[in-house]
Amino acid sequence: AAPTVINYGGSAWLGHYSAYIAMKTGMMGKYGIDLRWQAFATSSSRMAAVMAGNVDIAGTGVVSALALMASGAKQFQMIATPNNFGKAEGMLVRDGVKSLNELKGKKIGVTYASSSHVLLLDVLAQAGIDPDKDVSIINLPSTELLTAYRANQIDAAVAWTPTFNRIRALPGTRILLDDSAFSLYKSYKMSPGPDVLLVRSVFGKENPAAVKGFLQAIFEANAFMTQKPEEAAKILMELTSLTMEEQLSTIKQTEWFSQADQKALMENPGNFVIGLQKLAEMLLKLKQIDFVPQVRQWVNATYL
Amino acid sequence: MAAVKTSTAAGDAMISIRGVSKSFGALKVLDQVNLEVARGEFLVLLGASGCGKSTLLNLVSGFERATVGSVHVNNREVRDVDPACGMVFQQYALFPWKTVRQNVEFGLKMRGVSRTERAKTAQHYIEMVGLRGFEDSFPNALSGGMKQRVSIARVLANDPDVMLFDEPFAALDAMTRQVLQEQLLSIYEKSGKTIIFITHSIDEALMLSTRMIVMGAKPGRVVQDITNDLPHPRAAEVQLSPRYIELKKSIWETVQVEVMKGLEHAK
Amino acid sequence: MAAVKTSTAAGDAMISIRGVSKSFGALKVLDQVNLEVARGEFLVLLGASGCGKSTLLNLVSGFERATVGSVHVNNREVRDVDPACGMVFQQYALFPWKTVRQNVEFGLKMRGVSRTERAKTAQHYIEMVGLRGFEDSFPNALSGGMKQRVSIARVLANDPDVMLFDEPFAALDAMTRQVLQEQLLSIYEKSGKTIIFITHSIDEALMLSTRMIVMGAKPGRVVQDITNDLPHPRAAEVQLSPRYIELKKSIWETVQVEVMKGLEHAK
Amino acid sequence: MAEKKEWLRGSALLTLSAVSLLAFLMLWELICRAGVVDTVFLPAPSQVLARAIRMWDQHSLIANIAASARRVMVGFLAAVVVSIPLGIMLGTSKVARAVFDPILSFLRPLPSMSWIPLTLLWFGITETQKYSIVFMGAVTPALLYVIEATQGIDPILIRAARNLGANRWQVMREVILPGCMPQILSGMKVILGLSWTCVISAELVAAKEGLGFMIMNGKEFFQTDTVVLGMVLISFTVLITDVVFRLIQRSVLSWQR
Amino acid sequence: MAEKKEWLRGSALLTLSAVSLLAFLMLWELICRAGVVDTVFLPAPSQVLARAIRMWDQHSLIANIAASARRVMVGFLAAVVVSIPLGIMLGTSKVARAVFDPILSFLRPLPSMSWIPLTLLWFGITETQKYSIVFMGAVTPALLYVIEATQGIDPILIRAARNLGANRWQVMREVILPGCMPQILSGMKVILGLSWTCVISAELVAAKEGLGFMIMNGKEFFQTDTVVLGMVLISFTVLITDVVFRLIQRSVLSWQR
Ligand SMILES: Nc1ncnc2c1ncn2[C@@H]1O[C@H](COP(=O)(O)OP(=O)(O)OP(=O)(O)O)[C@@H](O)[C@H]1O
Ligand SMILES: Nc1ncnc2c1ncn2[C@@H]1O[C@H](COP(=O)(O)OP(=O)(O)OP(=O)(O)O)[C@@H](O)[C@H]1O
Ligand SMILES: [Mg+2]
Ligand SMILES: [Mg+2]
Repeated sequence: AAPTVINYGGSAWLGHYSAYIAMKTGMMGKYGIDLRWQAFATSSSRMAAVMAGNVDIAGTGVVSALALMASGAKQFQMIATPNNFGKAEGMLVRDGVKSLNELKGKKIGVTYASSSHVLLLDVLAQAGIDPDKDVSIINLPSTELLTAYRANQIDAAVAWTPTFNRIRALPGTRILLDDSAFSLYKSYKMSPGPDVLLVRSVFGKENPAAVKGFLQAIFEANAFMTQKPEEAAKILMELTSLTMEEQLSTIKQTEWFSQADQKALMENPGNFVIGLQKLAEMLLKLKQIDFVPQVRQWVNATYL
Repeated sequence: MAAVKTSTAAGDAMISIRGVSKSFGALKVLDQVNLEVARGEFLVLLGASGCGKSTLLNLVSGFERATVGSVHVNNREVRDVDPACGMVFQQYALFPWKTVRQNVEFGLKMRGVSRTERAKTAQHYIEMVGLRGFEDSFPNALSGGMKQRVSIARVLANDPDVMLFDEPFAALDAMTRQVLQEQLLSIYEKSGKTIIFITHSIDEALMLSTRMIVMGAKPGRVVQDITNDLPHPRAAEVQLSPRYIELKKSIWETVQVEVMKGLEHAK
Repeated sequence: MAAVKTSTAAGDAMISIRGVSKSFGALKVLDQVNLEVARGEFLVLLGASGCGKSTLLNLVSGFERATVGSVHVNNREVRDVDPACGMVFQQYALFPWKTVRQNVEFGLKMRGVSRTERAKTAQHYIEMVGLRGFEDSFPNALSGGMKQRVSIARVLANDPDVMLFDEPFAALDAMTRQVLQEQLLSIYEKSGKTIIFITHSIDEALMLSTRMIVMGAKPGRVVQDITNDLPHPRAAEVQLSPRYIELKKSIWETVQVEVMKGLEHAK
Repeated sequence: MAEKKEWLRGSALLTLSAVSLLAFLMLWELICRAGVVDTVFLPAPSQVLARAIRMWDQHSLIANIAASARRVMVGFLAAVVVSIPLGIMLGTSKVARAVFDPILSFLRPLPSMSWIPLTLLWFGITETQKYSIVFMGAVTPALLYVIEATQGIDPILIRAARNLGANRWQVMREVILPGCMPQILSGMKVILGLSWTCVISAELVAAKEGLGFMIMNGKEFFQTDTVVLGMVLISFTVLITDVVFRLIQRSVLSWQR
Repeated sequence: MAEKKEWLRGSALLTLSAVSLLAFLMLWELICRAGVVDTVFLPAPSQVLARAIRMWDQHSLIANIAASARRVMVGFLAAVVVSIPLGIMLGTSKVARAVFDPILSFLRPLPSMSWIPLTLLWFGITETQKYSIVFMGAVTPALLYVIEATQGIDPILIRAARNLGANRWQVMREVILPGCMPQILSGMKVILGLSWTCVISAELVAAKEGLGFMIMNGKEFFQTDTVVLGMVLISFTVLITDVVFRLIQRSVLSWQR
């Protein structure tokens, strides 16, 4: 039979490594899937494409997904979480800076409505720093962060890979904190914007086999990245334009979930889902969304 | 106003204006105008600027509706714009995107006359006004006098019973004007149409009309109604005849009284 | 052209136009024009449309430069726009954003005359043209005749030696025109200025001028030069005098020949 | 009688507009309520209103409008201040126009957004950068308006002024400047609208308030009600500035009627 | 002699423009070469040229221009097709105008970019979405141009036509449509320029080629030469469409001269 076409929405973020590897190494083909890659600069435009029916399966940072749930959209379902990262996102500062308190009165650049934004607001709250008065937060798209940081227009940047790596590579720069400083990370191993895979509800209903096959391929790719990181890095460099060294460390820092991990995360006992619910509550507190969705209603683990 | 005489019986009147008043907002422009124009008459309207001459013409052509009273043309009340009254505008009002021929053909085209027939009719009138050779020119390439002749040909081709002229020659130089006056007279004599013609020039009125109406201002009404009995053809010499001078003087006096009433703060 | 007579000796000429030709691109508009205008003369220029009357005036006022020949005003060659020749434009050319008073004061202001003095002068000329009470009106609130009077007052206030009029009354109705003609004559008689005045109306020429020039077209040149010896004051009756009729006839004939040369394909 | 009819007609048209607006809003509301379209795709007017009330309570509504309005005003006024003298110069001198023509032809078609990268490099993430985007988007069209206005002055007025003894500088001040005021003013109204377009570009980067930010941030959170509210507020603000402009025109150009 | 002078003056002005352009480019190049500004902030013209040659060799130059041009054309033509009949209708009927007025007042001030969120939801990341952004940015100004053009027709021409026996439909076809053609055409030239502005917004999201994509992508990779090249190409394309438009105008409006 002809392979099932799946339009996938991705980007250079590590959350999409699995799908990219699976596509490039023929793993998708093995499960009868013709994966068509569509690149998006932001999660929200990728989600909009899902809503409009242009994309069948997308990987996304969960903030965007929670925002869409908060506005009541039922057009998609959450089917898996491919990884857990903690070192690929964080706050970068110049060498002299040792603690958050030293950033008082300084400029911190971050992309609004991103997981980094959530991380920043959370760590500021933990340190008792008022985000409106004590520091000045600058809203910058991820590419602008690098320019602004390099041109000394901001004193700190909160970013995710690959911008994160690029800034970190600048001389005289250090990581002040990463996702492990996030309050929910400590209790739920929940980063501020874990990656999830979404399927368009209609597509999932009509092509359950293809979705299952897709997930199979993802987990195969995850195993590949865990076992042969060097080979994976070579493939991924054309997606991310990172150096071999950076690419390799990004892969190694990340925990690539296997199929076996999934059930436990998603359904039983579903720690991941519980963590997401907590995250949604936090987003409300941080005034990022104005309604807390019941996350479980969007979870569909039947394709696993 | 009591002095107004009606020179024709109501029966053979081509145009009859009965008790017409017209106001724009609070401004009363025409007040109780009564006027009968006989079939085949060449009526010239004179009067100071702003006395309502154009307004009267617009009522006859149907562009405006009377506030009080009624206007009949050919015994039918005027209720909408009616092609039976062809208007020649002071500003020519040619369609600039149409050639001379297309302009002259316009009315026929609107009535669905066939292409060949309307070309023939148009050619006839274009030649009548002396514009052979300019059939395919656009109006912008013509001088003022030529444009005015196209405009006359256009109305003639549409063959209306009545032709209305609103100061058609005002913007032309004296010489072109004279030539066009002569052409208009010869067309009038041949076609026997009924004509109402507005002008500021008493000489023009005397040269063209069979009858002259002087209007007064504020509000506009008929103050003088004179039959022009000067002999035809009215060549330049007629201007030196005693009757011409007598008529001119009489109109001039009426007009002067009216103008003086209206002139602002003049010395 | 050989018939051109020069009515004044070169010595007391206010304006002298010597061997002037003017071309626009390939179009030769004026050809070898020679003309002397004496101090205090009221010269009227007549001629068919397009024969170069305005161009001649523009050469005198300095708006255009002659292609060949020279123009002297008051024995100084005209090389740039010169306030010594005040121009009254057909289109009035009032500054619409200035009141009547500010318009009349304009020339004085440009010369740096003090505020009180220019107000006094302006008031004098505003009253002279009969516009007392309209000092603070904007031009848009005035009728055509009133605008033309402001334009005349503006030039008078600037006290030029020469006044140039380019068909100033063409757009006015016959009656307003008559009033303004009389005012202009009385100003001329009082002030003794030198005037060149363009018109299309032979009657206007006869009523105003001390001397008349008829121009021919293609290219423009002087074809007739007549001294107007009609007695003053020239009231309406003068139009009926034999001398008036004789002069009119003579000009009319010249003009007609010239116009016929120029008229396009007329019947 | 006639005047009564006129008046009636004027007020009838106004009523018609109001009825049409109401009908439009009600239809929109109904479509959303009936579930014909998902409110994620198109929020109901009532939702937009609710969002407006919420933002009002949080004091962010006025703050957003004020932030954008300030950027528009600074950029727009800078463009006006530059374009009027420069435009009059270019409008009156053929030589100056020939010199500037290539540069103007290059600058004219550039969308304000295309200036984001360069201005960011030049001015950093300051407000100046945002002003400069509005400025760049407004200044060339403003210049073209002024040039056109200058050239539209009846040359006979210039002749008349020269004939009355005005020198070139006096002609510029007394004739050209007041003479092109009407067109400049009506052009500036258009440019002001255009400046609002540019402010959206300006707020794409490094903004945390403003109507452009509101729309783009609303987009990130799939709050279409915020998006539509931002759009309504832009329309509303532009309408108000239009009215203000018309008042200015009427008072400055009293001589026109 | 006079004509020779005229001609000389015309060509002298052209030469002046060319010299000015060259001087401008040389100054720019010198500033960059001398290191007065960092070429990361402002690339030298020679760098831009080099980038152009490289992209030409990679066939991406034409592809980018073509992609944007296609989007502009589709959106622009759709706007024209909608706005001409609708505009004539609104221009001739007071009632229709009253009905549409509130909606138009709302739509008119909205920058094309503000349509990104909604169109993205409605059409997704398709080309339709990009066309719709250009369309939304172009259609209201186009409509306003057509309405104004329709109202600008000398009423005496309409009277003349009616007086010659034309009915309302004939008046529309024979007088109003041809009569507003000149303004419509010159308006459309402006709208076409505007459409180019909109295409940059359209290519902000989910585009893989186009001049807007080129500028934004160049920015991401700190290739200011690509950014400036994109800007130059926009100017260039708009200039060419301007020339094409002028030719169309000249042939359609032959009656004007
Ligand atoms: N549509 C209109 N609305 C309001 N007032 C009008 C309208 N048409 C004409 N008027 C007024 O009616 C009066 C008479 O105008 P009309 O045009 O009939 O005068 P006229 O005798 O033709 O003058 P002219 O010789 O200057 O053409 C004027 O005062 C004019 O202002
Ligand atoms: N600036 C110019 N450029 C080219 N041709 C011109 C210019 N000014 C006038 N002409 C031409 O010169 C000729 C004479 O024009 P001019 O205005 O002097 O005539 P006129 O006698 O004043 O005519 P009218 O009585 O119609 O005002 C005309 O053929 C006109 O087309
Ligand atoms: Mg009239
Ligand atoms: Mg002239």
